[in-house]
Amino acid sequence: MARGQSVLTLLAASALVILVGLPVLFILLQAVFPEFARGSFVGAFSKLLILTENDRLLVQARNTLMLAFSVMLGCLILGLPIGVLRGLFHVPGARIWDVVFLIPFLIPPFIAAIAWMMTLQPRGYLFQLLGVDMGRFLFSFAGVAFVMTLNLFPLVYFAVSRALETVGGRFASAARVHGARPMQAFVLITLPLSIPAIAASLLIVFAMSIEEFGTPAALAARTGLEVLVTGIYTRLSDWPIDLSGAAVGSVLLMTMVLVAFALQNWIATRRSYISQTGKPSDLEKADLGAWRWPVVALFALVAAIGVVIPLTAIAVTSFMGTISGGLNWSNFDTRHYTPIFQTGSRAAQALVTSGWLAVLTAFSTALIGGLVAYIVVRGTGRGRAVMDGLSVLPNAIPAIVLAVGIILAWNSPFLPLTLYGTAGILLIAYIGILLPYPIRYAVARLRQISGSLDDAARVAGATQMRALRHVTLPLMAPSLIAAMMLVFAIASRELVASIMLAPAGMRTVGTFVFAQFEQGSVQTGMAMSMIAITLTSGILLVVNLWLARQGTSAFSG
Amino acid sequence: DTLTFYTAGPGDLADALAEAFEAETGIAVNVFQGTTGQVMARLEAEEANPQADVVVSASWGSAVEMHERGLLMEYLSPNAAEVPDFLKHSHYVAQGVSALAMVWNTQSGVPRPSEWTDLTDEAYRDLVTMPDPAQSGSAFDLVAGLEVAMGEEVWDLLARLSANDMIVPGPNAAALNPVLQGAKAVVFGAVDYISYGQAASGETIEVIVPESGTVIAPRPMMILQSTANPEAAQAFVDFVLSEAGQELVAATWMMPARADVEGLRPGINDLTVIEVDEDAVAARREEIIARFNATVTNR
Amino acid sequence: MLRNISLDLAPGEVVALLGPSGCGKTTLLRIAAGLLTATDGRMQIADRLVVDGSGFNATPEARGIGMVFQDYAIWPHLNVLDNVAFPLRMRKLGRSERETRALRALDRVGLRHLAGRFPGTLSGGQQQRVALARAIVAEPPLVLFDEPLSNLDRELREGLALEIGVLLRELGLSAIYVTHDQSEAFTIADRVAVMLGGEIAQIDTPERLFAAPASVQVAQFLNIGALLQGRICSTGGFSCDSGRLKLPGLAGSAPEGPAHVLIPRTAVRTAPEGPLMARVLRCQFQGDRYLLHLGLGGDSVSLVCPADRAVAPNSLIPLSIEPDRVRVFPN
Amino acid sequence: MLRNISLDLAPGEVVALLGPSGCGKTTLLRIAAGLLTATDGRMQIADRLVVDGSGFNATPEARGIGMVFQDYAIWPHLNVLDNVAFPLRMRKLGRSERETRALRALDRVGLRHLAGRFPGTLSGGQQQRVALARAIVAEPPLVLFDEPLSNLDRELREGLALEIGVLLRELGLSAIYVTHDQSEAFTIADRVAVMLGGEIAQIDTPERLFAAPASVQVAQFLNIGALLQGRICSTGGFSCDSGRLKLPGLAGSAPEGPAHVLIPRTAVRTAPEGPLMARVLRCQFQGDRYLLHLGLGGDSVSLVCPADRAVAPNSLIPLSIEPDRVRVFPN
Ligand SMILES: Nc1ncnc2c1ncn2[C@@H]1O[C@H](COP(=O)(O)OP(=O)(O)OP(=O)(O)O)[C@@H](O)[C@H]1O
Ligand SMILES: Nc1ncnc2c1ncn2[C@@H]1O[C@H](COP(=O)(O)OP(=O)(O)OP(=O)(O)O)[C@@H](O)[C@H]1O
Ligand SMILES: [Mg+2]
Ligand SMILES: [Mg+2]
Repeated sequence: MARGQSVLTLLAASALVILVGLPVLFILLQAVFPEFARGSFVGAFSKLLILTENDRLLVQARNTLMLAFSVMLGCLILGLPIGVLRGLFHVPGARIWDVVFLIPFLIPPFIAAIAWMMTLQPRGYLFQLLGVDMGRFLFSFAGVAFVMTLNLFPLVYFAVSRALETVGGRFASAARVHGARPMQAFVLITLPLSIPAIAASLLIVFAMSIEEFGTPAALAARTGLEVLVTGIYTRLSDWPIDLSGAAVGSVLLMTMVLVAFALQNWIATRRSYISQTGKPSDLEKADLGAWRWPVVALFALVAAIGVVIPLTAIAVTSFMGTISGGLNWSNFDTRHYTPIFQTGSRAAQALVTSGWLAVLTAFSTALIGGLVAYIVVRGTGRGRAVMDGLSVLPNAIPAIVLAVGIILAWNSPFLPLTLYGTAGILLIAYIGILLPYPIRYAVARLRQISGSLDDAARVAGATQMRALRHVTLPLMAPSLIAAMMLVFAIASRELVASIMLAPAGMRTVGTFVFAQFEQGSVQTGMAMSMIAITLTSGILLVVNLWLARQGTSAFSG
Repeated sequence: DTLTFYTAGPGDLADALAEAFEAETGIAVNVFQGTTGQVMARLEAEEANPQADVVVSASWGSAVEMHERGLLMEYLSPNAAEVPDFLKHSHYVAQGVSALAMVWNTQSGVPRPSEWTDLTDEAYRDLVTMPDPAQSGSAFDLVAGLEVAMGEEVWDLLARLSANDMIVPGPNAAALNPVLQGAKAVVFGAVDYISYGQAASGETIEVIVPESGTVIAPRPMMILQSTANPEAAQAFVDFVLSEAGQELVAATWMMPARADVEGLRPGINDLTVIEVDEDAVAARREEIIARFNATVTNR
Repeated sequence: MLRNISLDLAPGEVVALLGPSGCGKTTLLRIAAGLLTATDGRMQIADRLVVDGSGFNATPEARGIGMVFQDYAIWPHLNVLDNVAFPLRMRKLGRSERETRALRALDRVGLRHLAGRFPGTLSGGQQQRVALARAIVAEPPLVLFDEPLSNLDRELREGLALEIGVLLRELGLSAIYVTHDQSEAFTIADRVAVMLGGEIAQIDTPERLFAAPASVQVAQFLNIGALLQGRICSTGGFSCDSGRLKLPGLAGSAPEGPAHVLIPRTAVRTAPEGPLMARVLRCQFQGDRYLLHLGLGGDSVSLVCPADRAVAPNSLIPLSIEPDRVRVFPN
Repeated sequence: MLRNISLDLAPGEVVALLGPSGCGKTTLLRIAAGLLTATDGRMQIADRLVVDGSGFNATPEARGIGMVFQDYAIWPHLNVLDNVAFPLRMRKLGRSERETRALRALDRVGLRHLAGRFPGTLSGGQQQRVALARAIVAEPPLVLFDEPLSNLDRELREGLALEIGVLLRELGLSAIYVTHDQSEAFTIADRVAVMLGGEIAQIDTPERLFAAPASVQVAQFLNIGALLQGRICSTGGFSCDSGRLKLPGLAGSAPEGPAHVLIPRTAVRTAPEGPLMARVLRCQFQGDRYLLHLGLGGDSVSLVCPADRAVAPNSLIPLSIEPDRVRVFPN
């Protein structure tokens, strides 16, 4: 066992170190040595003082945590019910709902925030249509939490639905027979059995909401709601740049996430949640019966709030001749699409670049994530918890800081050869940033699967690698595929790392859209977003339906 | 042979310059375009192993400091002869110039303002936005410049604007967007060229430069000392400062750096420009931002 | 899938359900538990209708049952005590009473010392006993056992089978008890139902089942003895198709024609003066006796009979067959 | 947890492992399979050292074994055929050969018709047979069976036990076979190991195990007969602590002092002229015979003996005990 194990552990560990550990290390170095980027180690620890100097730090930390907890709560409220229904019942159009709930990830957060602003602010679309002005709500703590929740709740939806597919009805049946009402069986048995998945998804939500900048920046600035990440971005937003200060702030965020991770890890490993045993049970989902349409209505409601409204706002904006013209038929115009098709080559280049980057990222993260998860859950070494913890950090570090870390690491003059300056660095950055999704999802999934299934493969003559490939990976597949789709969606529009790392001359969808915004062409930006969203969700839909066709077995994701 | 060009500001301009330059010289230009912050963060992170040849920033101060740190190559393009003296230096030169202005939504139902101080009027209560000096170099320059022109009064002005419920939602685009849709009516201190462009494309906004004076934001163009390809870099700077290059700059509604090239909008000579001593202001940056925060954003 | 199932349990009665692998025993229990819906039929537990033919179907929790699941279905996230106490918790008992009763149930299955363990750390048989304790802890009027002792050693199994039987009878609980172990079924059950291919083929007391199996299939499944195919003829009695065995005593026992004949093990004796000579094909040690597999008529007929001592394979032994124990099944 | 385990399997030999629930049988198999690491000890499979004492530990896949897991460990994402064919696939056999051999293995366990099904839709016994087919399909030199037939009906179990025995012997495969069914163990195994509390208490042929159990615990576990506690005295023979049973014939069979005496079932006969009178406590039907639980000396001594017909409880019957079959264990 030892050899195969150590080869795989080595693979997983080196992947993590290269993709995550290296940038994190350089960020730490930058935090400690303010002149590090210039190759100098003078003034060690001097920047750490900003932590003590900043009297608003406590307020910011409190706001950050309050926001994160509100968003976690919101994600549970929105994502849990539909996730449970999707996992346990035949929901009409399940595969289509999956794609619908991926759409929030296809919309860059800063665009979503603008879309909400244009819908709800005074004289926004809602006002123009119905005379309702919800600006007061939107530009408040609640509004920020609301919009961030809508960006993130699908994480819970996917994690919970995939976990419950494995738990199935078997354990709940046993509870029912022993006197539990359906709701009791759910609360006492089914739900606790999906705790690893819920905790994992909430950990990502936590990390994302303390790291997310676009939404608080767009909505919260005017209410004076400061979060930690605001400070980090301010340090990097204009001349003079303060890399070191930003790094120090990021260290603070990383610490928070590590604490959250430790808590999550404690919850998920304190007990056993193995629901996939060596005696397979029929995982056929239950029929909803008369509840069919009310459930569809619930899905539709969640989709309407979380997807349809922002998407419509984006679409409407992209078709508006002028924004000041408002919602008038005479103001509707396709002219903002023409520059996209005119500059054809550039927009197309951006779409193609983002497309292949997203595909490669999805597959690489799934592969590496699956491997890391496997080592973390099934391995024996001491370093497993370290690997696990390391793997959540990218989510906690503001993307721009992570990008700086990647530059510091990969642009070092001492490297004999480097990917920096090629498209490869973008791939590395994307994988590093998005690795937490498959790892969290797969770790949660593996905690549900009995180890004897792996053992049986080994005994049957499979090397650890082949057991992984033929047994463990396929068993993880439903969760890994869900994570891959998330990764694909996010990678297809990633912005910040792309701006910072793309070799000069290369464009992605995110940078293209951002550039349009920058020069005041809001509508063209929205138009490009619409095109990208349509294309990507189309691809996701086709893939999803194809997977459904493949999943003819009783065991499908 | 290729050239790497990092630039803040309009991507279209960068692409147009790159294409035209390549057409003329056969040297391909790889463009990296972002916000000033992104360009500078990238330059800084790459400092151990610089990648860029030519850089354009939206903040004159950044050029001043990079020169002090010895990062810039000395080069004064022959084409810079027509560039006014205060827009050039031995190591950097303006690519184009923008000014800070008020942007007014003509459909907003509030009277057209003509002076900065007009916006303290009750009519503009809760209808004014301003870019955040902490996040936008030009907004910072405006505050600093008005302080030069008005002295302590600027703080009184800002306090009254704040009392009039002016909001400071973030960088330039964030301040402009609510005005376009009509949620707000006027931007205090917008970068002008973007709004000129939007007005030209039919948005019902007007760019108003107060008679009393405003600040201009020249965009320094510089060649990095570390460039591996100084000839190409110099050729590129020459090209940007050529008439053809400056026409491209003008097409973005900026003021060309060269006095002899017409802009599409009022030029430097039509404005009352407040002179700002960049070095002195840069030294007081923290202080000014802290005071701004205390006065306006209550942070 | 299941057809013609009719089971009446008197209060306090235990019916064992025997049947080959895959015949539908678990399915039947799941229907009884309300986990599957029968398309048709009625069902009553403790005088309360739980399924009427017209679509009403009481929920599982309303039926007041206990169940040992064939795959245990013990909850991995609860420790042994909490698993066992769960049915009590659902019946809203106080914490201390729950604990006392759960510990008592654990005592019965010999697992009190593991009360604080999580199920993942138990051996297979220990897990099965947790499932057993959970099913009986609340003493529900109907308990469904799906092979509850299959993974326990013989001693424990016999002890627990007796214990369960006593418990059920003392408390007057009814039970359906699926097992593959006949002696377990006979220990615990008043009546035994034999299920074959989705139907209940016979339901009777153990003795009657062995004495008068309802069909060739039942006899075969219960492994009562040798089954021979042949013909009954009114004069010559039974003659076996595959060999030279003739049983003249069976003349007139059935209408003339092809028939099966069952020769139970108990009908075959090794007797020095026996009229038949059989060859020993295999001699199987069974702990306290041997089972002889015998060939008659050039080995074309095979019989089984118990013996007290080992007999060398291939030796010839004299046999007698008690004709009154032989049963005829006309085809 | 396990101590003093020493098992030598000759090629082609089958050792059955019997032991009470939780005694460590599964653990032992997992160590043999390489799924757990023994802290100490050596192990050799088919002449190849797989564990030396010094830390070398061959991986499970390098050991060339087959295993039926107690919890089956069937892969839910593969259909029955693919589950069974998996070991062949790992041995890099071509598709068509894999299929042929997997179908042959499925045939052996009677599941060929379910080859295309997914395991989630199988009954418990069918799943168990899939696990069995998978363990033997590649005919590995050592097969580890962990209660492979526990959820199968008696007929199938006997058939499969025979079949497995034949297969193992034909191919010269060695096997360790954990079971709780003694007759299964005796059918299949050359030798039987009795494991008690993490140690192997005795390893012997089935007959010798019954004739000469190594300890009171072994005799008790195997349920060979009644175990009585008493004293041996050089003159009076054995006298039982709890009652008036005396066995004078045992004088001198052991040093004087307290001792246990084992009276196997086979030593107890109902004999009209028997010297002892016993009361029938319980009469247990066993299919082809009855087991009488008897009380001697005011019921203070209990014995078991088989009988051909039912005897009414509480009736008195005469008994004789064959003294040469009685065994004495001095304390
Ligand atoms: N992970 C574990 N942690 C602690 N104790 C364990 C663990 N796994 C097994 N045990 C204990 O080790 C003992 C031996 O377990 P094992 O599974 O080997 O028993 P077994 O002989 O196979 O029993 P059975 O016949 O019930 O399957 C049991 O008492 C069990 O409770
Ligand atoms: N979900 C399903 N889809 C199709 N067939 C099924 C499904 N579940 C069970 N079956 C089939 O129904 C039959 C009866 O299954 P059941 O589990 O009731 O058998 P059983 O009598 O309990 O057998 P065992 O003794 O092996 O547990 C089996 O042949 C099984 O293959
Ligand atoms: Mg069953
Ligand atoms: Mg075991």
